[in-house]
Amino acid sequence: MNADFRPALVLRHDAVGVLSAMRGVFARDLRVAFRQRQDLLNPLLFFVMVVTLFPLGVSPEVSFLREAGAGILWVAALLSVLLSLDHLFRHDFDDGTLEQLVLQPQPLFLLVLAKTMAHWVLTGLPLVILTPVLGVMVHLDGNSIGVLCLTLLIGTPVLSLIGSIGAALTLGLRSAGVLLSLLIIPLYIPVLIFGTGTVASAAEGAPVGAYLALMGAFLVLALTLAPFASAAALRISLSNG
Amino acid sequence: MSEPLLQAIDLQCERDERILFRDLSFSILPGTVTRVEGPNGSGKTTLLRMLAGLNDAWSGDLLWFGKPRSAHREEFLRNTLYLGHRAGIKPLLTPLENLQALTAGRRPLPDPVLRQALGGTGLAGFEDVPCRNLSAGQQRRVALARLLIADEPLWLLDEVFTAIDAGGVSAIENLLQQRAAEGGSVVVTTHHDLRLPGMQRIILGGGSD
Amino acid sequence: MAFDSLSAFWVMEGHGPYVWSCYAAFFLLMIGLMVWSWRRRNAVIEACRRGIELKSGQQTQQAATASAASFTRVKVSQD
Amino acid sequence: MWQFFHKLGSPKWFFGIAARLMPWLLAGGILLLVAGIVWGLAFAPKDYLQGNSYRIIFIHVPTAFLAQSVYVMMAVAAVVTLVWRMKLADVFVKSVAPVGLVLTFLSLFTGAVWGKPTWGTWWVWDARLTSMLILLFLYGGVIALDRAINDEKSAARAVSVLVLVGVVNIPIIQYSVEWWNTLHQPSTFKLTEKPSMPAEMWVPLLLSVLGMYLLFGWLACLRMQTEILLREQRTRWVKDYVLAGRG
Repeated sequence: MNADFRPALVLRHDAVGVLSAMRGVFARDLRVAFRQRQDLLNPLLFFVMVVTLFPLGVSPEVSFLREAGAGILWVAALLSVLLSLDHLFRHDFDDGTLEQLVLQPQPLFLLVLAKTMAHWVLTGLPLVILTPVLGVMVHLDGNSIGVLCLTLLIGTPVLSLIGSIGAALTLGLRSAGVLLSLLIIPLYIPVLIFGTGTVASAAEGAPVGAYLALMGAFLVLALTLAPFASAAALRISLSNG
Repeated sequence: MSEPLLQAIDLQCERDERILFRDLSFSILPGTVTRVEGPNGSGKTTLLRMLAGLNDAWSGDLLWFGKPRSAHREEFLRNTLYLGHRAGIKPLLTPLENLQALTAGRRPLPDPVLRQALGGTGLAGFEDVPCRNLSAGQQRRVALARLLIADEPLWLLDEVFTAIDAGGVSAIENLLQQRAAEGGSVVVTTHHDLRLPGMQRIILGGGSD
Repeated sequence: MAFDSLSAFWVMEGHGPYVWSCYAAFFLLMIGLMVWSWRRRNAVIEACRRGIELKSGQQTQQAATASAASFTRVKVSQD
Repeated sequence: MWQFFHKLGSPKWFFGIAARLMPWLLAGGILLLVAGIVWGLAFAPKDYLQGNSYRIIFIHVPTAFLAQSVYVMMAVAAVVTLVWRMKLADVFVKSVAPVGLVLTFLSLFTGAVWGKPTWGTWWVWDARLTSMLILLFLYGGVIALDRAINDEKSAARAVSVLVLVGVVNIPIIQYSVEWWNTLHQPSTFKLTEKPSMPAEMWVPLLLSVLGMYLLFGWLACLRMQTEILLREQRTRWVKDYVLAGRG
């Protein structure tokens, strides 16, 4: 009718910077997590319990545990990260936060990266901090424990990053948790191999710098590629809704 | 005549091998309210999600100020506000924290402004109560508080009136009308019998093929 | 021919069971996959044909009546 | 160019081409495969190290080879699906994944059986076998994801993302498995690595590899036809085809 007389609104050409948007996403995830502290503890408890199963189920002998300890801890850490991945996007998907995230003007892969980093801080990092205690319990020597912590410190972010792809792909599906594990475990194998291999070399007294550098390369690769894949997968999963 | 913000040309959407709509063309002009109507399953929400850029299983053309939207996605996203069925309210956070988080990536505002907006939706006194302790209508109002501070020229609102009481409904109607008078464009899907002067209607057919 | 006799060919100096079980598995699975894929294609064609015939039959019988929602309660006989 | 591309994306066009190609693929595939296998089984000389058990190579290598190249082909199709949204590409990925799974399983099975006379055990954590096992998991994941998503278009695109992520990982997995292998078993005897293979061995091997490729082509065409029929069953041409064809 009289649309011509109405003032056209000014378009916004400035946007909130990428970094502050990422910070916002990161801060909200931490805040939500700390409101529900039990969810933070669960993967840690799981980690400890799985490690406990090995001396009970296989052998409590010092020689066995010393040899297998690094592998046991790595597998347990891997499984507990896997367990926590289902929550990475699920709650946001259910309450609509994810839609709002996808519609933010900043590049989605960076926002996803921020979410993944929050996930690592909430699951991977506590696992690394807990590792020395469990390392002592499986009779690893001091040097091995140090190297193990380093490999986990480099490796767990890779687990979160690769896992975010699987979490995004299985979003909104029935029995997403099992499916997620099926998709992601094969992709975890290189990190696991190098994580435990590095500790094994360290136990033999070999230098481990090169292996750690290689794991660092994995991390860089995962940091640069995984967020793109997760962002693409999120768009696909949301498009279906 | 002012230029349309958004122009849809021959949109077609298929879902589960059923054509929801085809040859759908319309323009969203500045300063207008557009209501998308149709029975359950006619694709109202799908259409709105397409317009918002969430759903991309469609064919046809969507132009943002005459240019293909896909090539100007960032500018489009900066200037469009979408409120879905699920409005992005985290039950564990308080209304204020939710509003902070939702505006942080678009236009951060100081807390007093946010509090004022929450007050404007009738949530005064509830700003610091975790949302899971609020009723469905109150939670909905947290999301609607964004409308009191949003400056995006295009609003896409899915079922805004759901879970809102009668007083709230007429207040929202006023808000939409006022927004149009300011020059903003609003697209709503609703079952509520919304009648505003100058309102444009997009009527989607039944669910039959 | 690398073998002196047919029985030598079968036995393969003791490696026969391994070699032949591999080939058996190979042919079984490959032929199975091929036959299954072929049958599935034919089944799909058949299903399509039946679907079309059913539909054309229905269309001549009655025009599709759009179901208008009236929310009238369904009468259930209670004997 | 573009028109050709567009045509290539048309399911109807492909259906016709596939129908014309398939007899040749099937005949050529069976011919080459049988020739390679008969030659390899009966006429190729015995291996001086492994004896007759090496004759498994004539099916082990073709299946392993195909299993890997099918995944790479799927990755190429995945790129096409994601970038150009070409329908045929995602039909390809969907139709071919189970074939890849079967081939991977066969190469694992033959590898394991071959390992028994060579290593004395059914399973050795040899680098190659382990990599194939992981490839089997990757195929399983692709199929599981495809089955889990109801919406056809979303399934196609989600699977494409997964396949791409997998194909980026395959070299990393292979490298790390090789490294792990040297760490744990310093010098294992590799099944298929030969310093020099006489022509009487590699020619039949080549024949059977080529035969497998053709056979795979036939299977791919057949399964893609099935998938196309399912997806396009509402279109005119499918109706005509179905009604005109055999009953």
